[in-house]
Amino acid sequence: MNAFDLLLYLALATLLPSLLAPKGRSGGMLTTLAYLLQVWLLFSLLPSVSQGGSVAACLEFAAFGHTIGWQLNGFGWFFALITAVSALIASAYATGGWERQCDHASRLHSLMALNVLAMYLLLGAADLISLFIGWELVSWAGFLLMAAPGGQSVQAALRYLIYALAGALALLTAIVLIEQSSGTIQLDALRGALASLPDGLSWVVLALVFVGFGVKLAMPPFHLWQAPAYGYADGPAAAFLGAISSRMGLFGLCLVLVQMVGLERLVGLALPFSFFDAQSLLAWAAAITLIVPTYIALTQNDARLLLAWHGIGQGGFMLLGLMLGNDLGTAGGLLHVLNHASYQAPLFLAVTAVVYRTGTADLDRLGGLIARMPWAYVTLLLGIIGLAGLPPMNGFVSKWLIYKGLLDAQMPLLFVAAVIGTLGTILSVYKLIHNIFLGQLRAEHREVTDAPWGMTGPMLLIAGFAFISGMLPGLGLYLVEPAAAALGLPMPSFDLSAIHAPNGALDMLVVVSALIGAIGFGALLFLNAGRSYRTQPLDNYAGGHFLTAQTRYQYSHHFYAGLLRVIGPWMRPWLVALEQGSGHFLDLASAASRGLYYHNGLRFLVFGTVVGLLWLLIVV
Amino acid sequence: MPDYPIYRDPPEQCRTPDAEERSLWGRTLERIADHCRARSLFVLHYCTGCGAIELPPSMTSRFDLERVGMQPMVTPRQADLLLITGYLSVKTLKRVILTYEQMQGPKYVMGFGSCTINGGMYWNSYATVKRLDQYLPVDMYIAGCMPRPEAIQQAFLQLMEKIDSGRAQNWKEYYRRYDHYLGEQQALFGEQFHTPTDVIGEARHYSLFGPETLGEHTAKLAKYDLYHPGQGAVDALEVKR
Amino acid sequence: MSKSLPTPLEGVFRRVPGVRWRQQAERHLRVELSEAENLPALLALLKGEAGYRHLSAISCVDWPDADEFELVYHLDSYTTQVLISAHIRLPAAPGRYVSVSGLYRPAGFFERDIHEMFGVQFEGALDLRPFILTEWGGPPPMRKSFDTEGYVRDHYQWVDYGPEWLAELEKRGGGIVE
Amino acid sequence: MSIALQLLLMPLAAFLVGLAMVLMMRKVRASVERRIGPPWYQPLFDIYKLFAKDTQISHGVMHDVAIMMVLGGIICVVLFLPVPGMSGLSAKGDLITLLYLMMVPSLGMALGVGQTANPNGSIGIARALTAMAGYEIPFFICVAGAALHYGTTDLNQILTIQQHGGHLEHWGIVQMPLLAVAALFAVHAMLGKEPFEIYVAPAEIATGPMVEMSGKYLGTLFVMQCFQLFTVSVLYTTLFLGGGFSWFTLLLKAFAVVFISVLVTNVYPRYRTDDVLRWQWKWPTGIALLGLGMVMLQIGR
Repeated sequence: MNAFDLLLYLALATLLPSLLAPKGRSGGMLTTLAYLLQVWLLFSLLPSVSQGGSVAACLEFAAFGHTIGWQLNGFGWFFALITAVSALIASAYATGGWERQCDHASRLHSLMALNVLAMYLLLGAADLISLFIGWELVSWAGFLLMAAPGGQSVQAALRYLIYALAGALALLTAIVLIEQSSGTIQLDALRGALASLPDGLSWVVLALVFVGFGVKLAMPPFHLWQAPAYGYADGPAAAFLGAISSRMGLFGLCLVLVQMVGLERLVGLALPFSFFDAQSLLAWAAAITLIVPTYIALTQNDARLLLAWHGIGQGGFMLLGLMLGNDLGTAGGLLHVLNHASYQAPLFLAVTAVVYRTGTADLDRLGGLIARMPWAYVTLLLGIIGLAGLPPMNGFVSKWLIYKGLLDAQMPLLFVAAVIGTLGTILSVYKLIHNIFLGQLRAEHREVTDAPWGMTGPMLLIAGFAFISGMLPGLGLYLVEPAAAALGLPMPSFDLSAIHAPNGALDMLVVVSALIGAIGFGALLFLNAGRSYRTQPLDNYAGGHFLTAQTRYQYSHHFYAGLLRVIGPWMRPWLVALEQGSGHFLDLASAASRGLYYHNGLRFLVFGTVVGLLWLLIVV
Repeated sequence: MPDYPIYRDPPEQCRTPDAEERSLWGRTLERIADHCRARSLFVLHYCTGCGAIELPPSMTSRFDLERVGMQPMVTPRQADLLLITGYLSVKTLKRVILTYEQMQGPKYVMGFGSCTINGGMYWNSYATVKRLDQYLPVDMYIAGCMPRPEAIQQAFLQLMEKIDSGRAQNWKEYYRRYDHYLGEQQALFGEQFHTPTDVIGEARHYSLFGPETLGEHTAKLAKYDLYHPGQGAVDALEVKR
Repeated sequence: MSKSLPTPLEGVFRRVPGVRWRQQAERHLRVELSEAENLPALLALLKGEAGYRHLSAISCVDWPDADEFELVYHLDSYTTQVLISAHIRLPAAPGRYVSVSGLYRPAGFFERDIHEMFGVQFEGALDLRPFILTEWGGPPPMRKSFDTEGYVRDHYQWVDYGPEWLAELEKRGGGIVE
Repeated sequence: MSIALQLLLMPLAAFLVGLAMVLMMRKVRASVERRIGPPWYQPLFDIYKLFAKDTQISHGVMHDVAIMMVLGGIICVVLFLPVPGMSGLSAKGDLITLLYLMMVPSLGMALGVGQTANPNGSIGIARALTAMAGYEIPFFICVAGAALHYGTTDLNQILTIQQHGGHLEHWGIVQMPLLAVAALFAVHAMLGKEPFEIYVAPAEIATGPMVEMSGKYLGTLFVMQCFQLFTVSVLYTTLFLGGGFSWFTLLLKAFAVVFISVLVTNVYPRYRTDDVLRWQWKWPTGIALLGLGMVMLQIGR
């Protein structure tokens, strides 16, 4: 009855409060406390999982001659911790006042608890079958959570389900192939076992695993479902999903690619007559995941969709880091998982606070809210600085690690691809904060106030953590260390505030304190250079025109007109057309095949016998 | 004696110097500031009348006003010097007043030609304004219809000398006698005339209140309840003709 | 009547009653209509048959003694290339006339200008809000009955520039300021 | 020299050199237009007058905080840029950190301009970020190539590699000519000079971001221009022209870089926003990719 068992039972128990007490905030409160307990339990597991150790759960059973059990190693522990913290923040936010505007708040709590339980089962898998069980549970629970608000979110969730089923089938075939070729399904035994596979088989396994896990990580061409699915979910649910849910795909992908197949084998696995090998192919897939969704996000007019598209883009960054294999790349990739969760959650929560007060997330119908919702502005500001990866925030640390890793691994073109992705992020995050908080305040938003403290508190808390872990990157790297050890990947030498590398170190404490000191000096200069008079937004230069509250004096629609004139034609939705095309093709095929046996018993008999004969021929 | 008032130079009222002026440190700072203000005048690029055509030659290679530090600036916020280059129709005056109020700090107005003094060639037109200094405190006039670049340059040098010696404090009159100016403006544009700029708030903020800042004309503004800095747009601001 | 008319104009003038035309210049015809009501018909015919698609201006003349307004429609055609100015007379009292903006869209602006400057009311005009004199509260200023100098004397204040040095100069009977 | 003294002297030196560069820019523009141009003290007087304005308009807390962020950001960037005799904090943050720190003041200005609630400002910022997306790609290709060629991203190590033995052939421009040329185009756009100066277009969007800046706010943006000229030119010198053995050589090279772009700017009209992008993504990016290919061959990848 060790801590991991306790964790699983507690996760099961957190389902109960919101089911038993649907009305009122008590259910939500209890769930939040339960998550807090889970986080404390996970931290108590830290000593036993670091340095590659693992904790086996007593939940175990035998089937078809294999034992199927669960054990939590450092890599699973790292993701489990982020899951628990994201769930804690989301449920604290949901009980803090958000439930007044949502009729299905208690259902949200129970679904989120279900998701967390499913994720623990996935992260703690000891063998391939338990991995698959956990994977299916995560997909199913994710579908329920996405479909909770009803309406367009059900459509988006159903679309996700189709992708998830396709992914699950591919994953199942991959597991069967691995089991046939290596004889065992225990993850520890499979460590490095797939390196000796013949080329053809390993390419098939790689492709199947890429499809299986890539769906959840929304790698293009499977990225179409995630933005509407996460965007249209409930506010706190979107924050939870955006922060951690799609990283389960990364967990699975790394488990197979790094632990089982190993990066050396990936480099060795060369495509005939082309200088592409498996590793650079995967790295370029990650680079495309980094660029394409970011520039799609640039054109979005709904704040939640814009953030969801960015979630996909940042996933590419993580995979890119992990595919490098050198110490900086690993640390960068894994730290980016933590950093992304720490600024994606407050971004979604800040946008939900705006929706909670103004009722809309449409960037063309907002503006000037900084005067009315300052705390939501501060949270969004910290979040976008993190998302864009600019110095004071932790997003910069993991991006710096990945950039250095790319340069040390001598991959300049991937470095440039990462930079193109970052530039797209910077452009679209400014559009986000400008259209919501800056510019002229609309007449109907004049009485809007900040969200209640129950909601603003948690999002400020996690945004503050993002700032602190930017100032002291050691905090994040201490959590990343067990994960890298479990995967068997090297880690750079670091201490609480700096990362040491022979050819260019980074001491974030010095950088951030220099920045804050310089801003203090700037403030000194600025404040005693004469007093300024605060005026109202209509006292503005309009070429001699008298501004009144009726004139709509705001530039927010079609924000980057110049840029879109150049890249607009490149972004025609041909992939969406492909998806719809395949959908129609399936409808036709199913209608045709139904014609075979529907209404007509005789034709069905003939069809049945023919298939039976064919089967006999093959089997005999 | 004619019934209309004869123009006399305003008597040099001895203004009560405020605290920091007396202190040596404040005086030297103000002296340096006046020196820099004189040598870096930003002219507002806003051509109100027929004299505007004289400005490009005074800025470009032959007369080159950048030698004395003058640069054309596009928005009133960045400008110090507003040039009224010729006659002012009533419509243009409304925009000139808004532009003047959007200009900041030590700001100066210079009228070109006789149209700004007493209506000039358009003395009998129903559509033009006759005396500019009824509506704005004017620092300097240039004679000539229209003054050539040499005259403009000489006027700028005189203005710089006036600023350098600290005598160009006429812009504070707009705050100290705002009620008088607002009364004239409302007589011309109608009782509901007001601009989005909060002149009374600025006067209070920078302690530029004079005896005539508030009066019966500014009382008319009260019902608009306009100015909540940082509060966002106020719909009472509809300007009725 | 000097030279003969170009053929399309011949047909038009015959069919519109009360039309008197005179050759004003080499390519300029002056057309007067006795009744103001058939002007739209004339314009429609000119536009349809003689290719008069271009209405360059509508000007208004105030005859105070006859207490009438005279509206002049200046038309031009790229095919017949003869400028026509059609003149009609309106009584000043009601000062009402029908708008031709249906035939010629630019007429909307000309009528708006005449309405502002002379006070002529055009039914069916596109838009008769103040156009240039947005700050104007007085009577239509272009009417001859409007006393400009009187208006200026009541609404604006004069200033007579009389500094000391000018006064001394006048005492000395002129000369150059040292 | 003690670190505290360096932290004071480096911004001061940057400001003075920046003022000289602004003066040089205005003098060259005057002589191109056959004018005399401003006296030597003009940039300093402009900034002092703006800071000494009696009344100033602020549009909100973020407008003030953003201007402090701009002032702080530009000072902080200079602390990480090694100059002869003073290496400041450059051991603690490398080339990538410096490039990202350079984005902090422009983000601060963008937020402040957004708060002034003027569409001219918002369009100006949208254009500035679009232009940044244009010139940052070739610039980062050159940075990647340089980092690969030197094998390090620590600016001090880059300087020592180039100044090794004191003669010319270790300079970046000699080893990587194509990258240096492409970087020069990108630097020209980074300084916001004429063909690519689409965000302060006085004729179109009333000086874009500076439309609602009065008094000390505008003064701060003038100071930012000085610091930006210094930072960009010294960074280019550090990467490709072997940095400065002494202050004189550093200033000579930095002024040369700014002089080239100033000459070009005075004879060019302004491109449209999308033409800036198309141009930057075609010529400098192409040259930079060629240069990168040469660097990759050199290090035998």
